Parts: sequence; C-alpha cells; structure tokens
Amino acid sequence: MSQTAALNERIASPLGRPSYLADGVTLKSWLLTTDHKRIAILYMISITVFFFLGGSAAALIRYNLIVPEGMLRSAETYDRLFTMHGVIMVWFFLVPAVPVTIGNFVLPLMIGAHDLAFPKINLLSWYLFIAGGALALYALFAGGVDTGWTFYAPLSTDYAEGNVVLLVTGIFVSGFSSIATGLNFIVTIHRLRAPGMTWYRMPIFLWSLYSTSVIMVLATPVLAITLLLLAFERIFHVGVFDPRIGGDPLLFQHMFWFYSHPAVYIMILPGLGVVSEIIPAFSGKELFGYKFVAWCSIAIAVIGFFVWGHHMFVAGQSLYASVVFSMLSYFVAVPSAIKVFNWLGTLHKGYIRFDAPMLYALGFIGLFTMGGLTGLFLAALAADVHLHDTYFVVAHFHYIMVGGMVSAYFGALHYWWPKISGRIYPDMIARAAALLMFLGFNLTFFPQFILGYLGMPRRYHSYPPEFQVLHVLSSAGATILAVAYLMPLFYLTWSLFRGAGAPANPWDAKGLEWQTPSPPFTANFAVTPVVTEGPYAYPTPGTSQPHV
Amino acid sequence: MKFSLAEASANAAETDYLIAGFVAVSAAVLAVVFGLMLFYVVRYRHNSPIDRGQIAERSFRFEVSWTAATLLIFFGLFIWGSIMYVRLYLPPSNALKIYVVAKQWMWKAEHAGGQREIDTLHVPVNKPVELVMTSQDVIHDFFVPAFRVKRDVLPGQYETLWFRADEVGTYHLFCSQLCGTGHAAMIGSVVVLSDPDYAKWLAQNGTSDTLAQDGKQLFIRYGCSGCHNDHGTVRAPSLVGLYGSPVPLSNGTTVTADDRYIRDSILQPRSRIVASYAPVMPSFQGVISEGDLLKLVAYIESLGSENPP
Amino acid sequence: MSEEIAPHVHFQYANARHQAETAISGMWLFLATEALLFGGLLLAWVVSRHWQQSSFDAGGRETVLWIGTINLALLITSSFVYSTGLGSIEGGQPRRLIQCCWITAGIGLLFLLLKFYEWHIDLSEHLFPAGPFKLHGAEAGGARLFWTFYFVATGLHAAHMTAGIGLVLWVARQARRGAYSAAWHTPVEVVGLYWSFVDMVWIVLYPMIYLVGRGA
Amino acid sequence: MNKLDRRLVFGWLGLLALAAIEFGGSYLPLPRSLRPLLLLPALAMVATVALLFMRVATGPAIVRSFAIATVFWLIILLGLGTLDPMTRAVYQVQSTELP
Repeated sequence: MSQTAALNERIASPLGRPSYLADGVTLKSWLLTTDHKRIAILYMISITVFFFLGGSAAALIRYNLIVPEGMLRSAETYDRLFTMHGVIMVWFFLVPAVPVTIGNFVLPLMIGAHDLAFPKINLLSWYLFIAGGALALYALFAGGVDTGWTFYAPLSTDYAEGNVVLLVTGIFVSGFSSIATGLNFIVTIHRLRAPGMTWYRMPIFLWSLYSTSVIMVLATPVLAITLLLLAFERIFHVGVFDPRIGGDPLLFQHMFWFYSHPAVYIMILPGLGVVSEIIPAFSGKELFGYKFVAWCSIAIAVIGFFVWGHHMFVAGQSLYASVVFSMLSYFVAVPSAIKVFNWLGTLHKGYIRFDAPMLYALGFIGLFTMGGLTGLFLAALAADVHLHDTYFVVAHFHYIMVGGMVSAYFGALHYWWPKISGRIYPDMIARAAALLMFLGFNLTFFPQFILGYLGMPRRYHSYPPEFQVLHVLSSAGATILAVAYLMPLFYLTWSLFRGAGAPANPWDAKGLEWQTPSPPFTANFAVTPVVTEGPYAYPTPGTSQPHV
Repeated sequence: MKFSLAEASANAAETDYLIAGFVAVSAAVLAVVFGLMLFYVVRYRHNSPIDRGQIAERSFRFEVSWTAATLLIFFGLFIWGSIMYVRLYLPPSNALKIYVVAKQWMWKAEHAGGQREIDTLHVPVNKPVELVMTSQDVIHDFFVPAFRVKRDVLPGQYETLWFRADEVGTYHLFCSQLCGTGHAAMIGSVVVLSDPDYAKWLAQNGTSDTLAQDGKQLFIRYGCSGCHNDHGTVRAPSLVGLYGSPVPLSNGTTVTADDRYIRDSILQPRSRIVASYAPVMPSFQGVISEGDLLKLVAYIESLGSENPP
Repeated sequence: MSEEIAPHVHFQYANARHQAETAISGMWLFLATEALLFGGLLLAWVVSRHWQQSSFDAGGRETVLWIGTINLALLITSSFVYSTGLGSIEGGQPRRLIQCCWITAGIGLLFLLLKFYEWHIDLSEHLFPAGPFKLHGAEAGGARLFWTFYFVATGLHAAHMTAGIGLVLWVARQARRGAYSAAWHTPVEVVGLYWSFVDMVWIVLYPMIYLVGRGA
Repeated sequence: MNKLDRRLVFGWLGLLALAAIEFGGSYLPLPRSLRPLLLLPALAMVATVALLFMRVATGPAIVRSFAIATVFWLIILLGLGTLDPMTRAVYQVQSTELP
C-alpha cells in the first residue's frame, strides 16, 4: 500500500470505536446481529460443535473396525454411525466450513466494504443452518438412518427404516442456508468492492469464494428438488424412482450427484483459496501466476458441473455416457494441477517462514495432490470397475476432504485468528499440532488405499480377517488424528483469555483486512480505502530485502 | 496378512497393470511436488542468505508444457481404461449364462441345468461366464475382487456381468452397494473348478430336471400353453424358434427376442404387441415370482432358437 | 462519497441507483436458483417419460385441460397487469400501481381457486398416485409416475404462487402508505421479477402437463 | 397510453397468441416421441416475458450474465442428465400394479 502513512492511519483509526466484540454484549446483540463478523463467530461456534459430533462418529466407526466381526455388535448401529458421520461432515461442516466462518469474516474486510450486500439475509442464513442442523441432529439421534449420506433409492425410499424424511428435511433447510450465503457473496463481490479494487486486484481467496458461491447457488436447488421427490416417494410409497412402476433408480443417482459432485468442489475451493493466501504471506513473495490461479478457481466451478457421471460407472449407466463422463473428469483435474504448480512457483525464491498456518498449507499441498491423483485412478473406467465402492474411494475423498480441506480450515483459523480474536495463540504448540495432524492423518488413511485395492468394500460393519492389520493401523492413526484435532480447541480457547494482544498485521501480510485493527471495529473502515495495487504487493526478491 | 490380490481372471492382470501405471505416474508427480516443496522450503527459508536474484520469466511456458505433458500421459491411461471397459461391458455371445437373483442380504444363483445355490457360485475355469442379474428389492452389487469385476444389480431390470476365470480356487464375493443392515453379511464365494470337477459338480447338484424342464411344467400350470401351442397360431404367436429371432411389433419397430424381451412380454404384454395380434394376453406381474420367471424364460429359449447356446 | 445519503439507502451503498441494481441482481440470482429447482423437476419429467412414454402419456390424458388453459391465460394477464403497474409508479402514479396490484393479486387468487378445484376433481377421480388408482393394467405404472410429477410440480408452483400473492399485497400496502415514488420503487420491481418468474414456470409446466400427453 | 404501455399490450397479446398456437399445435397428429416439440412455443413465451416484463435486456450487465448463466446451467442439467437414459439400451421392465 503506497498510500501515505497518514491515510493508513485514518483508515484504520478506531477513533475510540469499540471492537466488534465489545460493541454490545447482550445475548440479543449477538443473536440478532447483522454484523458479518459476529455472524462469522456464531457460525464458527456451531461449525466446531458439528465438527466434533461428526468426528466422534468417525472415532466410533474406527473403533468398530478394529476386529473383523466388529466391536459394535449390531450392524444397524454401524450403519447409523457412518450415515451420521457422512451427513454431519458433508452438510454441517465441510460445505459451510470456510465460506461461512472465515469467508463471512474476511470477505468484506478484503474488499474494503462495511458489510455484505444483504446483512439480514446473512443472519437468516445462520438461523436456517441452525434449524436444519437441529432437525438433522434430532433425526440422527432419535433413531438415526441407515442409508448412508447418499440416500440411494429404492433403499432410502422403500426399504430403510429410521427417520429418513426428518433427516432429509433438515438437509433441505440447511441447503437454503448455503444458497443464502452464496447469493450474498456473489452480489457483494460484484457490487461492493472498494474504489480501485478491480477484479485482478482482489485476493485469490475472494476468487475462490466467488466460484464456491456460484456452485452453492446453482447446485443446491437440484439437491432440494431431489430430496423433495425422495420425501414424496417415502411418504406416499410411490414416486419417480420406484422401479416397480417403471421409475428409474438411476434418475435419483443422476440428480443426487448433479449436486454432490459440485458440492465436493464447494468443499475444496475455499481451501484452495486459503492456501493461495497463506503461501504468499509466509513466503514473503507475490503469488506466482495470479491470473492462472484466479481463473482456475472459476474453471473448477464450471467444469465441476460436467463430471458427476463418474460416480455411476458400475451403477448401470450406459456405456456411451460413462466414456463421456470419464473423459470430462480428466479435464476437471487440470485447474487443480495448475494451482499446485503455482504454489510451488510461489515458494521458489521466497523468504519462507514456518508458522503454524504455513505448516498446514504445506501439508495441504502434499495431501491435496495425493487426493487429486488418486481421483484420476477412479476416473479411469476399467480401474473404477475394480476400485469403486471400496476403501480406495474412502481414502481418496478423505485425502482431499480431511488432508486438504480440514487442514486448510485449521490453517485459515490460525492465520486469521489474531484478526478475529485480537489474540496471539501459542506458536510452538500450534506447530506441533499441525505436524501431529499430518502424521496421524497419513497413518489413518494411507492403509485404506491398500485395503481398497485388496477389495475391502465400503460401509462394511464386519470384514474378512485378512484385512484386520490394515484396519488396526488405520484405527491407530485415527486416535492420533483425534488428539491433533483437540489440541487447537484447547490452546485457541486458552488464547482468548490469556493470549497476548495481536497487532494489526502480525504476519506482515498484504491485503486490506490487515489494515484494520485486530479485532476490527464494527464498521470495518473509518474511511473506505482506495486500492492502488495488486493483492500480493510483496517486494519482488532481488530488489529489496522485505523487512523481517 | 497379504498385500497382493489373486489375479484369477483374464482381465485381472490388465487391470493391475493399469492401476500400476497410475501408481507410477502419480508417484512421479508426487516426487516432483514433494521434492520441489522440500527443496524450496529448505533452500529459501527466510533467514538463509543465498541470493534470490531475478525470477526467471520462462516459467510461464514451462508451466503450460508441464501441465500439458501430465494431461497427455493421464489421457493415455484414460484411453487404455476406456478400451478395457468396453470389453468388460459387452459379454461375448458364447458365454455360459448363469442367472443371479440378489435379495436382501443373500445371492441366489441358478444354472441352466437347474442347479441352485445360495451365496456361492461354481464356475468352470477358462470359459467366459455371463451373469444375468436382477434384484428383488434394493440395489446390490456383485463384486469379485479377484476377478476385478463388479456390477450394480438393479431391481426391475437385468444387468449383465461377464468374466473368464483362469485360475482354479475359491475367491471372495462381496456386495459393494449399501443395501441395508445385512450389507456386510451379504458375502459369499466364487468357486472356480476345472472342467472335470465342474461337470462332476453339475451332476451332483443337478436337480431332477433342468431349468427348462421346470419351465415347461410352469408353462402348462400358468396356462400359457392354452394360447401359445404348436398347432394354432390364431390367438397367439408360436414361441418355437422365437429366442434370438427378430420380432415385428404392432408399432412398426422390430426387436430381437432376447431374455429381456421375453421377461418383459410375460410381465407386461401390452407394451410390445407382436404385429397383427390383438392385445389379449393378461399381465402376469405379481403372479409369477422371479425364480419361476427365470425357468419360463429358460424353457422358451429351449424351444429351438436361432443360435442354440 | 456524497455524504447526503438518499432515503432508504443502506449506509454502505454509494447511491440509490447502486443499491437498486444490487437488489435487482440479488433477486435475479435467487431466480436462478428457483429455475434450477424446477429444472431438476424437468429432468425427472424427461427421464420418467423416456422410460414409460405410452403409459406416461396415458396419465397425461387424464388432466383437466380447460382449467390449465384458463390458468395460463390468467397468469399471463396478471404478469402484464403488474408490469403496467410498475410502469405507472415509474410515471409517479402510486394510485394506479395499487389498482394493478389488487388486480394481479385477484387474478392470482382466482388461479389458486381454479387449481384447488382441479385438484379436487383429480382426487375424486383417484388420480393421486398412491393408493387406489384410476388406471389399471399396462398404463398404471407410467401414469402413476406422471401424476407423481403432476402433484409435486403443481404443489411447488402453488406454494410459489401463494408467496407471490403475499408479496404483491405487501407492495400494495406499502404503496398505499406512500412508500414508493417515481424516484424510489425498487421493491415494486423486485416483486415484479418474482411474479413474472412464477408466471414463466407455469408457462413451461402447462404444455408438459396438459398438451404433451394428449394427441394421437 | 404511453409508449411503454403500448409495448406491454403488444407483448401481452403476443403471449396469448403463442399460447393459442401451442394449444392448437397439441391437436396435430405428432408421433409420440416428437410431442415434446410442443414446448417450443412455451420457450418463446418465456423469452418474451423475460425481455418485456422482466426487462432483462435493459437492466444492468450483471443481470444479463445471471440470466445467461441460468440458461447455460439448465442446458447442462438437462443435456448431460438425459445423456445416460437416451443411450442406455437395457429394457426397463414395466411392471404395472404395485404388489
């Protein structure tokens, strides 16, 4: 920022304004707030609750799989556990995670706005999320559902007991929450950018939030109508998916995956954006190939809608459609490869520091690449015939979702924690937690690749004895992973009360959000800032040593 | 504890080579990514004094060529995978047909000779076997890891899966599409027998009469013979030599009478009426069970067909 | 940034036109989600009809054509009337806008009444897909598929219709309170977009439900 | 009756005319597989409503991009969505009565 220091001062000067945290302490001021920062905090708390609920279900699953006949005696309980793990993690943690917590908080700050375009709709989004979550939790705990998070017909419509309709309604309601958030972000990024902030001067995180929102807005309605048809068929025992009257069960899979594959891009794109923020900040160097990375986010969002058929290669889909979807699935991998290349380009000749966010980002690059490459295994038709619905698939999407998305979420949490809470977290413990997570993760999920190749099917409560060693390894890894996830909960909460006060720009990073005090005051900026240069205006190496 | 999976079918080896190809290419890409990352992280850590110098501008072309190269390699693997898939998708015409009915949490197999077995499947070695599968309730999936084949079994329609087992032995059979509580219990074994053993097994387990003979009794019991008989073809078309032959329909199109068409016409006759016949045949949906249906279809096939099995 | 902020302009918009366009683009994006919601239903219609063409159309022939056709004409007219209302407020005549709003809401209500009457006819003829069904034999399966699609589609459309009438009446009430003027009438335009969208949905649903099934 | 009202009235009459064409078209003896062509007049009516009543052409550029994106995504949903059923050769067993 080449503005004069005075202007900087005027932009960020709190002028005695209280920080958004201190601006009203009554419960009403929190529950009826339209301040995007407070809504981000509300979301962060609810996301954390759902994360640990889903995580405990995962722990029970891994506990059950220690012995071939299953530690939990009833397969029914196991089915309900992995359905609960799937539903909570997909719709109540991964889809909302970064966009609603970090995105809500940071987007207006990054574009120099006071708030999102429709603040009331933003609050409505949180209430829809809580309503949907409550409904889903009640359905899952008051009997649960044993169809898996995919709800395939005719199992979900005619043969499964358990409160499918209640759970489906919960997801239906939470779908509107993500539509509201997506709509808010798209209109805000289009309409409320600070003067001078052209599209190419926006940080990459906003590009990825924009493309995530495009998917949220355009894919979620199809999920809504699919769940509506499913509920109709389950209530009236007759519907378009019912093979007995000539309906097509594959129609359900088509409509479900039309949402669910773009949904996995909803989950990963914000992570790609976060890493594109953290890597330049801790390499002290401009992001390599900004335009490439920016347009790759949009490309992932658009091409992500063409490829859903690769979930149905062995499901009875026609030969012609399978080949077409398989080919398209290879094109969707190109933008992700370009992003990884550009991150490496950013590290090249940088001034790399190893703070906790950077460790999470470096872990993300490795694990996301492994997840992406194993996805190409599954996109090949003949390999998918063998590997489909085995633990290979489980390992693939956990590498991307847990290895990629969750470490990006934790990286973002640590990167913007000083800005959000105004406190500094204990650095060494945070780095230890990051490393522990990397190790625990690999021990948990790498054995599952081998299990999958050996033919161990998904969603099995009990399994042939020859798979036991790999399952025990995986369960051991899961315990380490659980510890690595609990550590941040403790030291971040500890930092809220005892952490040192955070300066406005603890990481010497570029970007408008680091212009405001930590934590920022409610209106974000005293005077709307004018943007005169790109988002990563670090001094190019060789010209001048960036101040340390 | 074993790390290798038996390669017990013709396409198993090639599937393993394809997967090995992917592992090799992915390992190379990962080596580059992890290698570069570790190298940069150590060499350019923030307090290392080495000179950073100007960033080389050629990397734009390097990036495009690197991405195009990896895409081409993966595209090669995609084409190889697709060719294999087409071969896996279409069963050879001379395959031995075995009917499989999946039911919530068990597999029922019925051989042409009338042998019936639950949760096991005996097949001859070195001969293509085609499984004609349907489900009575939810979607199941017939998965034999050792053969590297799997196919979802859909209710209300036939799905075919074929393989050529080339190693004698017993292999796991899994259901790999979630089908409810007993999903994990719906496993069995595929037993590959040498030709003499297979013949002996067929003899031992053969019931008194073959599938077709069972079908003949059902053909009479359900009253089909009343209309479809050899001498009069006034009320209903003759079924002799029907199987595999083209059938002209009332709406002008012609279809080949394969087992799907026969099963269809029994369950829902009015949807495809043979040319110049009145739609008088009643529907037998809900009257004839899947098992009996297979026997009737086998009987009609046995009434002399274009290409005898 | 002009300190004098026009009325109703939220503290963060540069001027009224900026906020108006933001609200309109926000509604258009919401209509995109609604379009894909009904788009999913369209896919269900195409695929179900593909598998069961003859029996699907057999179900289609049981629909009450005259009510559907009148409803189509009604909705087109209501969309036209509301647009003239919007035109009149732009010309600064709130009184004429209020009249147009009442006419639009009236037509909408008439549409709903006709629709409920049609449902009554259908239910009395056992055309609801579950339970005892009017058609038997070969056509029953596909007909049940058609009527599942019919009740989900018309139910969803009627729900949107009710919401639309509510919004139009709210606009009428606000206009009577003098909230709108030639300078500022964004909510009128936003509700107009929503109303015309609901009309569009019926325009597409009409041939799918009433016309494609009938014929040779 | 200013210029705007006159355009609206023509639009309205046009829509009713298209509806009449569609209604008449349904009596043509089209073969069953071609009957969905009756949706063409409906698409024309949708375009008219969008252009005239919703003023998609005269609004800000962002509105046009959202409208075009909607049409593009509907084409993806319906196009790729019907790719499999249209090319799937297997016979769908039409069972009729619910057991």
